[in-house]
Amino acid sequence: MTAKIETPDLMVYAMAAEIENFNTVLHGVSSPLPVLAMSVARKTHAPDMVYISGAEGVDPELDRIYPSSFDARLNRNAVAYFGLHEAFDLAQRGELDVMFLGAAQVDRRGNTNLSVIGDIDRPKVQLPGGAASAFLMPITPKVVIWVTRHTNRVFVEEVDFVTGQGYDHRLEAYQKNEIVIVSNLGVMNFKNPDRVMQIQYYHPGHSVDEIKEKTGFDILVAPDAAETPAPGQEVIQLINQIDPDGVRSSEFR
Amino acid sequence: MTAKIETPDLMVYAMAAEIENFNTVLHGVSSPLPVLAMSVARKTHAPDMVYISGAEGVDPELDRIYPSSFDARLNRNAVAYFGLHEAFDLAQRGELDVMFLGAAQVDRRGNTNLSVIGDIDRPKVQLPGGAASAFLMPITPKVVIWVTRHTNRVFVEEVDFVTGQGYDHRLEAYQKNEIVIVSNLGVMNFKNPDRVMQIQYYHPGHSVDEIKEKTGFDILVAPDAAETPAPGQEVIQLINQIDPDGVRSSEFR
Amino acid sequence: MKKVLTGLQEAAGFVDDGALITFGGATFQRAPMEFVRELVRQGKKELNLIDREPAMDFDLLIGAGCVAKVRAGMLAFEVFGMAPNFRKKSEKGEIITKEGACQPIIAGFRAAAMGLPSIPIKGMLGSDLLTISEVVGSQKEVKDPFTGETMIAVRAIEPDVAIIHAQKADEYGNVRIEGPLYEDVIKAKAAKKVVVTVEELISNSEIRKMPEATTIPHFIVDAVVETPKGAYPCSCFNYYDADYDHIKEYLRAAAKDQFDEYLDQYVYMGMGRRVST
Amino acid sequence: MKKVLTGLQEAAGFVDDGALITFGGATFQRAPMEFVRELVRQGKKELNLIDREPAMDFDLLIGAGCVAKVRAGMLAFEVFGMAPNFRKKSEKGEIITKEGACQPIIAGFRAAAMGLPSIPIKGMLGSDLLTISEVVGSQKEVKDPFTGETMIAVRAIEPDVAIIHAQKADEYGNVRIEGPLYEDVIKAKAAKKVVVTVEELISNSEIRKMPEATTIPHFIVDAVVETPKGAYPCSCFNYYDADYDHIKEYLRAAAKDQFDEYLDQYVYMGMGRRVST
Repeated sequence: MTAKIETPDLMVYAMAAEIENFNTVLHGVSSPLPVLAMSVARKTHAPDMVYISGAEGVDPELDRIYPSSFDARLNRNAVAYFGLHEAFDLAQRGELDVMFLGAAQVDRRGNTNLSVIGDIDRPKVQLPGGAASAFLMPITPKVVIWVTRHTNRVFVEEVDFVTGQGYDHRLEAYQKNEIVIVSNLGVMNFKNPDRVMQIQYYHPGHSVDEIKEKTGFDILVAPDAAETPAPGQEVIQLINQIDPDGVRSSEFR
Repeated sequence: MTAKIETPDLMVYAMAAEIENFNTVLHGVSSPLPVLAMSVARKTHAPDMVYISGAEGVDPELDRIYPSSFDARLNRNAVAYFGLHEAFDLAQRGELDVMFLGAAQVDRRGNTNLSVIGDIDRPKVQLPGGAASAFLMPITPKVVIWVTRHTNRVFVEEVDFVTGQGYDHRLEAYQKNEIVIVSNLGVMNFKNPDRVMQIQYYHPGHSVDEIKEKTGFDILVAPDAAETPAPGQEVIQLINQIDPDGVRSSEFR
Repeated sequence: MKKVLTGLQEAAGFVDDGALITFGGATFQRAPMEFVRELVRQGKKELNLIDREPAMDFDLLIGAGCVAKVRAGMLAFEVFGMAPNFRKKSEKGEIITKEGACQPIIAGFRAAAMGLPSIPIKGMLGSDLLTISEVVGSQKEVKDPFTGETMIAVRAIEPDVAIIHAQKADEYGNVRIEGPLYEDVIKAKAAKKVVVTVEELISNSEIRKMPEATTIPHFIVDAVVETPKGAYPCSCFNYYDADYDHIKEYLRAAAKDQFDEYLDQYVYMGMGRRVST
Repeated sequence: MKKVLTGLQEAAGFVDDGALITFGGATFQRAPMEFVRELVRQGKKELNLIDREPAMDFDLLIGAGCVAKVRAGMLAFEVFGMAPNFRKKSEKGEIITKEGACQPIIAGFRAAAMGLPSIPIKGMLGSDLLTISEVVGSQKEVKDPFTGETMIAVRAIEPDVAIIHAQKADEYGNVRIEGPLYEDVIKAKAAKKVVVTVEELISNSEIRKMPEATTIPHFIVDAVVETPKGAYPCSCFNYYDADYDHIKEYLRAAAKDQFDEYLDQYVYMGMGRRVST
């Protein structure tokens, strides 16, 4: 019997699993889950990953997180500073392996919307903006989208506005790039010939059926769909240690 | 009666006179005369000029020069470093006012050659290369070319190879930019409607006739041509102080 | 070198109504908040704001009615959520906010800093943001002249004024930014005028002891203003951390429709609201 | 982080015959001379050298018969005059040296560093150097897509290897260049492989005390070699000045047709000339 694992911790662990050792990984603004995922990956299976902070520190000895993902304290004992324009150059050179991005809407082809609900000329809801999405989604080998509210208003047939490009909005050259979606219910990807969204993992306590029900389109199920691997106690301890104030829960309120 | 003033000192003083106060000025490689001219200008009539060293120091407290114009000791007590690519950006923004450039050949329209004597595919004489000439000559408001050997093999009707662009090789937009030539015999410019070389000053001990004779084309004479103003003792002292080893004479040997 | 030390009121005079301006820092780090408050006090109008990832600096100006147009990659309050005034005024159609992606903004600054009318970038293809930018005229699909690759040309962004809060400067404008630089050096080079507010004035001889620490040289700086706590409630690395409690107070005030009270208390500071004429 | 500390011989193995390579520093400042000597000792052939303003580093390789092609803005020995081997071999047609202007080289490195196939620059129009470059395919006259302005597109320059001599690094490749940087950081980002020779190895904990002093981060560095006096007879700021007397000795040897003796004495150091097979 295991204790119930909190959703943010499950998501962090699932996001960390997307990082391979020696990967170069960047996080952006407003990104407590990505920061924790990068920290967990580095302390577990990816000790040699290159960690580029949105706060500009390279491989910092991060000891805790703050409400801002650009807080300069995140750079503690970094080996160097590396500006966002330099990280973007790296992406243009094809040397940024993984990026974490948010989304207010995602659709079945992996398009994301962070710009506006309704019409761009007369927004019903003004969203914060896509930050690096439009730039990085087509050119980064792996983009991990995290979504903390898996509902059929977020997972929609077609986004109101294409901020970040899914598979139907990409050049052929970038069709191979990988999009992975980590939500509060499971992990979705596009590893099928048609490049449409499929359920790869469902989090403990959730199910394929629940995800289907809370998705606003006909989502596929991967042949090898399974329960999301849960983090061990040492990982949960690590997360708690880095985020004693529970900043990671802020997106779930 | 005044003591004879050495040619390098006369040239330094004439070159310094081309700098106005508040000008932003850059020197390049192998440039003892420009370094001295910039130092003299700053200590005399242009105290607020922006001095950008080829060695990257901004407004250094230069105390002496060395055989290399990139010697890091030239940056003594600089207020900042400013790389050549940054200085080139400045030039592209139109904010670099004056640049000093060398030449192995100059022609009547102000074209310079630092690339090759003879044919580029089979050089009779391989020259060192034009450095920043081709880039800066058309876009810099004032380019000062210094030539230490005024002969009709250097001042030619037409250069063998256009490294730096004279008035006939420029866009109309850049016809207004100023080229000034300071040689060991005098100071030449192109301030006439046809933009061809004319004698503005002849150095003390030299004459319009001598310059004409040693120029390989029919050089004009400015209506107000006059003897080059000679530096006072304090300027000569300053030059000697900064260049005690006579590095400035090296190009005259 | 020319002395450029001046007062905050005078420095704010560099910003005309309708000006295109950008700020140093990012979200809650090293934003020039005291300068922003001075813009509000001076009742600036119709400002055109541009930045990669601003936060309270932009939202405060929007809330105070100083802004006509915003272009930002993302404008939000990090984990605290939406930028309240930005959201409200945008949804009411009181400000224009169509464009927004980080790289085209950064690249636009870089093009201006390099003295180029535009530079190419990758990415963007397929995003509706590109479509909008093509209509607006800030981005354009092009072919690389050598490889034929599809690239996005990004038009140079040359702000009328860039305002940067830094840790240190001398009275000539030799500036030391400590810690993360964001695009501040690029913005300073890109802008027509540069105002730098600093925690601390230091002497020119101090500057000369460590030229490698100078991040912006004097000749691209038009004004230096000694402004201790000038980024508050945002952070200033090596001086103070962000005051997240104050930021939450700002958000509470905006949520409760008490933003005017916030302005009175923290911007006008009891000096009475200036009536703009 | 991965340890990349290695020996000079192993690091020179990154350079294949025929490779396009560039060096850090400029003229007599911080050129990676010991690495250059190792290239000579290993009998490298047909190298393709590119740099803005090199000097003895290029000339030594040319004189030792390692070079097929040179592209440089200027290649000379400052006030000491021409680069003797460069001049001789170029006039004999033994090396190719047609192109050469600083800005297109710097901009080409910058384009590669930015991951772009090309970037535009100004200037160049009317120079015969542009004509040659258009034939060679490294530059091209273009119109800016927004303003219609005539610009010169410069093709990215991505060296196979950039070799930089720096003051300090740790064993992971976090590099500190002190004083003038030249285009070294840009070159490191532009190149496929980066070798850094250093005066002094320092610990990673030392690096972490001053992240702002790290000019090249570890993840773009492929090899670090501890090489005290590695720039000699060029200077290494904060460590030693250029030995101008030695440079004059080099020139005298070249002038007197005693360049082989110079190589024996200062490159092979009595170890006997390696017969390249």
